Amino acid sequence: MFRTLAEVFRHGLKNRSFVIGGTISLLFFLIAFLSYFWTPYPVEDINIAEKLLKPSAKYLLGTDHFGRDILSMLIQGARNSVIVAFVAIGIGIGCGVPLGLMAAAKKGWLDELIMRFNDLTFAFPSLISAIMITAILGPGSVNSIIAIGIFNVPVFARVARGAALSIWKREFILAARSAGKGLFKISIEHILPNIASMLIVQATIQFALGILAEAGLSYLGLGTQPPMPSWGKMLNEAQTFMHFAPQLAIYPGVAIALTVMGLNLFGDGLRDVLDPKLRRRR
Amino acid sequence: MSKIKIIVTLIVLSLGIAINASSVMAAKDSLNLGMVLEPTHLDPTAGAAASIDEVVYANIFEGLTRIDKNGAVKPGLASSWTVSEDKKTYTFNLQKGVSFHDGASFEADDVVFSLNRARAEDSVNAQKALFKPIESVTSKDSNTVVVTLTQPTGSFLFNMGWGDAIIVDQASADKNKSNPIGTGPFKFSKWVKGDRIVMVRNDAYWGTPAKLKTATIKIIPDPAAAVSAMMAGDIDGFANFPAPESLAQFKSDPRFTVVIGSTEGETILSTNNQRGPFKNLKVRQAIAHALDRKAIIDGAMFGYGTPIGTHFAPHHPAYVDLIATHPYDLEKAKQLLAEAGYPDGFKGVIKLPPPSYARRGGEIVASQLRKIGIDLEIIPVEWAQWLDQVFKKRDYDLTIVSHTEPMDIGIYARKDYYFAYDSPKFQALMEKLDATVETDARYKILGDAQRLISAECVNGFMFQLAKHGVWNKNIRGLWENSPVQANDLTEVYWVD
Amino acid sequence: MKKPLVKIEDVYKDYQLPKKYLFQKAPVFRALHGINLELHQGTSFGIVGESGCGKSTLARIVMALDEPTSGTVFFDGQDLFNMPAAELKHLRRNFQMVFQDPYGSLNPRKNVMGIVAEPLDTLKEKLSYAQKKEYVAQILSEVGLNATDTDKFPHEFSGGQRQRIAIARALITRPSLIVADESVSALDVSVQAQVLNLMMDLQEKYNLTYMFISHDLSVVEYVTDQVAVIYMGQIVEQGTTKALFQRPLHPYTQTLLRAVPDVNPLNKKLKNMPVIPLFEKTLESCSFLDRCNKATRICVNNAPELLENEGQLVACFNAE
Amino acid sequence: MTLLQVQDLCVTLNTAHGPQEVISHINFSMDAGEKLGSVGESGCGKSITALALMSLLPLDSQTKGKIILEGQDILKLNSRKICSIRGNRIGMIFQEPMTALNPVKQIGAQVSESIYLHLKLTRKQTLERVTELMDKVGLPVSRFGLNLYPHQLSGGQRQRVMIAMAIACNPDILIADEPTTALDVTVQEQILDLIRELADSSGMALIMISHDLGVIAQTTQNVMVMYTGNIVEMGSTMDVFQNMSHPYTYGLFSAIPHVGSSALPGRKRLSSIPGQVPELHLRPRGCNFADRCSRASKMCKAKEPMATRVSDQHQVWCYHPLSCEDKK
Amino acid sequence: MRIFLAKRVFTLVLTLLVATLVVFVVLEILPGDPAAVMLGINAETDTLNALREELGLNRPVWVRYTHWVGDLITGNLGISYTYDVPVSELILDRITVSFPLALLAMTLSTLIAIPLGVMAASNHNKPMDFLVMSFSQIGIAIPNFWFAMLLTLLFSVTLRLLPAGGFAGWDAGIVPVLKSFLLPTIALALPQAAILARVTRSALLEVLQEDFIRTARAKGVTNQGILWKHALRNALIPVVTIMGLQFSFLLAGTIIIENVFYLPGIGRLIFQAISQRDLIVVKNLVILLSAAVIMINFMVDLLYAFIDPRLKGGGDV
Repeated sequence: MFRTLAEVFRHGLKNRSFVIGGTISLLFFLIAFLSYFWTPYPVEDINIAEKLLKPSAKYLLGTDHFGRDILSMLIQGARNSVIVAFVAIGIGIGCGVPLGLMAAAKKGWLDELIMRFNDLTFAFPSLISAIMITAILGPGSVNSIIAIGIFNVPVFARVARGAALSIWKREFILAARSAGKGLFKISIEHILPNIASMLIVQATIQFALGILAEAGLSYLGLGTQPPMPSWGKMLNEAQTFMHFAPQLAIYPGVAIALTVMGLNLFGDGLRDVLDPKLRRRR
Repeated sequence: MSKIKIIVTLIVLSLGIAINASSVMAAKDSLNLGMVLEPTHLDPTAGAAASIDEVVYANIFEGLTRIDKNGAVKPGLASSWTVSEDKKTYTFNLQKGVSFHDGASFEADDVVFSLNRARAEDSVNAQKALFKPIESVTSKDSNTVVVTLTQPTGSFLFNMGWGDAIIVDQASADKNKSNPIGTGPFKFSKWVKGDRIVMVRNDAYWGTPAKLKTATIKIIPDPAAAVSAMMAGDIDGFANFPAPESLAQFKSDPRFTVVIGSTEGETILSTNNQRGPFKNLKVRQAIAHALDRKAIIDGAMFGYGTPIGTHFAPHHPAYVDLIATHPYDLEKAKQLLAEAGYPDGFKGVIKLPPPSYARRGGEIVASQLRKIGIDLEIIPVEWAQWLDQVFKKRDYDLTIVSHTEPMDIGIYARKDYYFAYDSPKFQALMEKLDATVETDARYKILGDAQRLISAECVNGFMFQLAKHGVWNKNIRGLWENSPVQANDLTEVYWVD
Repeated sequence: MKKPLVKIEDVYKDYQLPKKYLFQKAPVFRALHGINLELHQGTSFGIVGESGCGKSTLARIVMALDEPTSGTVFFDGQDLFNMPAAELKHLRRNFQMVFQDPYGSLNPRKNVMGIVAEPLDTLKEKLSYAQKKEYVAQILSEVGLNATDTDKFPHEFSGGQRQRIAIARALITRPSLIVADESVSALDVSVQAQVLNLMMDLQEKYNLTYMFISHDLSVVEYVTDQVAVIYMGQIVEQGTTKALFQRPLHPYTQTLLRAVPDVNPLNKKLKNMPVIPLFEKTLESCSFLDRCNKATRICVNNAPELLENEGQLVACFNAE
Repeated sequence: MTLLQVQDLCVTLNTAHGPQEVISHINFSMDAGEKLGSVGESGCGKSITALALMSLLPLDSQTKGKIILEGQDILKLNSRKICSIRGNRIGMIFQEPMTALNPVKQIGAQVSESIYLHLKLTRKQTLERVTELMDKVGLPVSRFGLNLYPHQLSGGQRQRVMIAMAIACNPDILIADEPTTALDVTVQEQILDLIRELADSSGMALIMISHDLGVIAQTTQNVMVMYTGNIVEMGSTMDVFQNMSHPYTYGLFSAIPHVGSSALPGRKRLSSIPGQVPELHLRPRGCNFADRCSRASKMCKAKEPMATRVSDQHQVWCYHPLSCEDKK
Repeated sequence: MRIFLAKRVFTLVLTLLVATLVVFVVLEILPGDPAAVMLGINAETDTLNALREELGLNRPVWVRYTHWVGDLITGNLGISYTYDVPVSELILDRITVSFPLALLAMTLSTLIAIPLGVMAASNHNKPMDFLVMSFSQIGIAIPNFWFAMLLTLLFSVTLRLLPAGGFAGWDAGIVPVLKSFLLPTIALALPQAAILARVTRSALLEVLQEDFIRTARAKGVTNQGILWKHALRNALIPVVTIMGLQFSFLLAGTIIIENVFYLPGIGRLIFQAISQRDLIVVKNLVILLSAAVIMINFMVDLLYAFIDPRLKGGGDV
């Protein structure tokens, strides 16, 4: 239990997962941020004459079938992943946590209703539903954000509810009630701070899953649309070139795997640091 | 721990089995042909999809005439025919001793039934227009059919060679969608939905029997999977390979023959002529000048494709080369845009259907038009959405599509067509064409029509889709070009 | 007789149990069965019983944290379960609770200031932060903690200190009633003594009323003036602590007292003999029937009422 | 005859503050059939001692010294040999009957497991033995079937199952670690009686661990009082409880309210021990109790006290043991 | 137990019903006119109308819904717009590919994951643990479609050991079938196994902290005995939960994987059907898939009761 970020950080430095994962994640965010100011080449520019070049001093990672610089596309793709995953998590937390808190606080039929709704959302295989959503609304990053975001809602609702329920059983909640506090105030003042670290950890995991989901949707052509590059789309495009330009399929895949791994490691580390009693459940 | 060992052993074992099994070579009288789109059903008289014809036409079903690999009209189920003086009455003499795959014999009544069914009021034939000129169909005797036209129609014999004009048996006609019964050299065997369609040789065929014993059409919608399947030898060939980017690799691989042929597919940047800035001829001209056809062909088709300047197949004798009318000239394009009142360009949308020529071409076109200030939002759509939004509701600015029907310049005369091109001048030309039988005169009219749509920049004319045939070097007899939508397997055979 | 501070009037509390069959009426667990009690200002009232007997339920009802199924509780003459929520909230300043678990009863994410100041919200007037801080500092020093510890968090304190924080929280609104539910049972013996001493000092100082709930008979005997023994949701015996411990009348009380192991190895007391139930228990029986070695036929079909017996109240037909 | 001899036992555990010695230099021995008690507040090391006897300490802990069971040093045995001692030669009962039983196994299977492991009986013999055991602990099979799951039993019944498991192989030593702390006082009485009876009837030695002085007083012959990992006073229960010499033992006794206190005139303050048990990493040098002790001298804070003999069977580790007058 | 079952069945039915409603509402607002898809570019309006009438697309929405649910119950799933065969036939055809694939993948991932998880837990904080956890981290991070691409590249294109895709058909015999399933199974199973191994490990580690494990050790049970006889069954509860959840991930995974390996399974059918606006097929497939997931969750719940007797109910003695 730590009060300040500095304290978390100091303890984190002793944790291998935290350090490695944190470094990778930080790098990933920095790269995504960088794309707003600078990429080696503009990614919208198609230069057919220089297509499918091998890595060279000019193009550090070579070019794709349109003659675009792979490195620039990877950098832009990082930004795209961040935005999609971030907003999707925002949707998940924004809707899921209040629902979960409400379910835990009110119990009874409301709890039952919320949880059944949750089960239902879980019951639709998420990718199928995402495909359905993008098929209805049309492909595009906004719609893939919605699709991924919707499936974060039950996750956060479930985590929030489960954690909140266990907090509700604690005696300090009784103390708060004898101080005349209502369900809403208790949820905000007592429950939320106690489940925050759990939610943060879950958020990093969902972040990683969001990146994977975005890659999957873009791979199927339902996510990010051209000319905005995305890692999943790059993999899709690379697939037909795989036999003679395998590097095109390697870079984005490695980027996805590395980022997701970094975030997962960071999440694990954070969990250990924030609450050593919570063993790794995943 | 020991369990891990067991698993590893199992994997190794199964790999071993796999190796042994794959060493058994395929028999040389069967063919696995790859196809991108799965037909929705197998009745060419009830659907427009080219994929239906590509499977069954000339293999299972036959028409009165047939189109050979060069696009010439040859006798089919009609062994010969005579045309009356006024060019309005055709008398077909039918082949004798022909029977359908289910044993029913082929007679003149079947022809009468088939043609009347196709032109009937409630017909679901997708190419009803082909049968419009027909006034009546009668059987003179069991081997002779007389077709009377309302007006002379120059392309009638060619039209009778389309897949939509095949002859079916009344008894089995309704079941052809799932169990096609025709007269062709191959019989339908089975269809594993989503995977393959199997045909076997019709040993009772009336003509020269097919050389292959079985022909399997494998459905592989994904270009990448197609490459893998070819490389792995799962597929013997693709009449039309979906991934032009990998052709270079197949060319350099001694196992394969790569044949670049021509198709009837004019790939165009279809333009909504009634919408926003695109109403303005100058804007359309500016677009025409901004299109770098070479870059598009290189980028989207990896160099395979013939630039076109109008909506007409370059290999057709009536083709007029109009590429020079609107050369690639960014300055000119910008100037035209400025003249049209858009010095800073404007925003628009381009809706792209799934094929790679459209998706990739669209990205390149968008990037090219961005250079003159036209900022296009790329919206990829599925075919169904394309049909609904673009084709039916005309809710689009620009789109890219390949018009694969042969000789389809007539669509520019349909003012409710999705181009929204309403030109009385062009419509008059087409009426004149319909009334003309004389080849030279027809070609002249066709030339005028080509020049007209080129000058008016109705659409951005980009390139003629090439046919990228890739097949095992030991296969002979596959078509190099696609004068009609077909994969005629009649003469396909293996050599050692 | 003085007006009681707390009057518990015929309180029943039922909990619904999960059904065993689909169309069954949900079975009911009767946690409290007609409890009547009066607590007087400045005294300590002990509630004794084994786990699950309903003593914690009673505490929650007195604290208005749970509503009784029937019956009610009057605090200072006001019906707790029949008043507007806002009023109840303000009334809460007068009764506070000290819990059992010194670890679970303090929010680990709040500092001492946040924890101790929380009940101040029940006051009618709004206090500024500075005022609150002053209150907190004062009460902290009263319970023997450092007044400057307001920024520390619970995990920085030992168990005994935490319980002092909990007492500080309960006392900050200057309530007249403190419900102490097993407040010292989780503490080590030496610390338990410190906390008990503190509680008794505070009682003297502020004329507090304690409702002291515990399973530990010796602690209850030590702390309280009056005591009630609860068995299966019912009071089976009630009286002054001295009388009850000196001369328990109900067989259950006797069993309880005999069961406490004596610290003197020489004191080999009378042991409880294993009870072989003589009668089959029915719905009408005395609830203690199956554990009673004095049961007679009357106990089988009648539940005894709590009646006065030599100055004590006892619910037994065969009370000595 | 000496059954068990513990010499210089030290245990170091890994804690949040690094490795810490939680018990240091424990020495005691017990004879067959002896009932030994271990009493002290939480964190004094009484449970750790018991776990050390069973070699059940966490893997990252270090144990030094000797634990000699009938001439064999348990600490030197390999894990397979230790397994053959656990449950066989030494049985153990734990505090929480709720969590100490496997929730997904039937009680019959849990009781028969150690019989199956150590006695190698046939199926039928095992069943007989289990039936006999269940009878002994008061859960006759006729009423309580062997196929019940722990959650279907009450706390006292679960503790009986635990006892049946612990004595299944007729161990030489039965360790009971706070066996009744989670139970109600009436149930506690029954369980203590049961343990006592079983020990008496089978000649098992008993190590009774409890924080409750009453429990120890009523069940043991000898006792050791522990404080912060050390034995501070040891001897026959009678001697130690009647004639306590260590200020800590005395403090403990004075701090608890006794039943019958209401009979005494007036209300007395409990005499509490000032301060609190120091945390592991904050233990002082010298006598650990010195900081809380009113009798402490300079010497106490400098050097750990050695054992002082109070009587034949009574030792105390204190420089300033209490005399009779001090207690008045 | 009976009440537990009844309650679960009730929620099961309710969930299924709501699922049909959601699917119907969502899919009825899908753009795209199936009639236009069937007839293609040059079709004329009167033909389109004729077909629309035939397909019943002109009836009011609620009539279509009730008819559909009724049809679902009777098992009459209608005729596919695009394939023109009964949907049930189409689905049955595809299930023979997808179901064995999912089953194989599930089995393989379980066979890999549980021993790995146990191994890691029993060697906690040792190199073996680190190794397994590293494998698991990588497995979780790699998108399965990329993994599938790499597998194809290695085994089909470079080594030419296995087919790059396609399904030989059950009549081709078991060996070709297994051959065509091998790579997809691995591509599906390994990432799942990575997650499952992790769950198994942490669940075991958690159970190993429990008091009853100490009790078992006190009985003299050996470490191996503790692990397999006492800990594993208790640890199975979270493991089974995750396996239940994984089933729905697996279904999602098959959509991509079947597309990568062009297997004619449910996944590809649904992807095709969505792009072709074959509403009937989409509707029924989505319901089928969600029903499968709901059923699996139901079974997981029952399995809990089997693993954990506490859930079966039954009071004190």
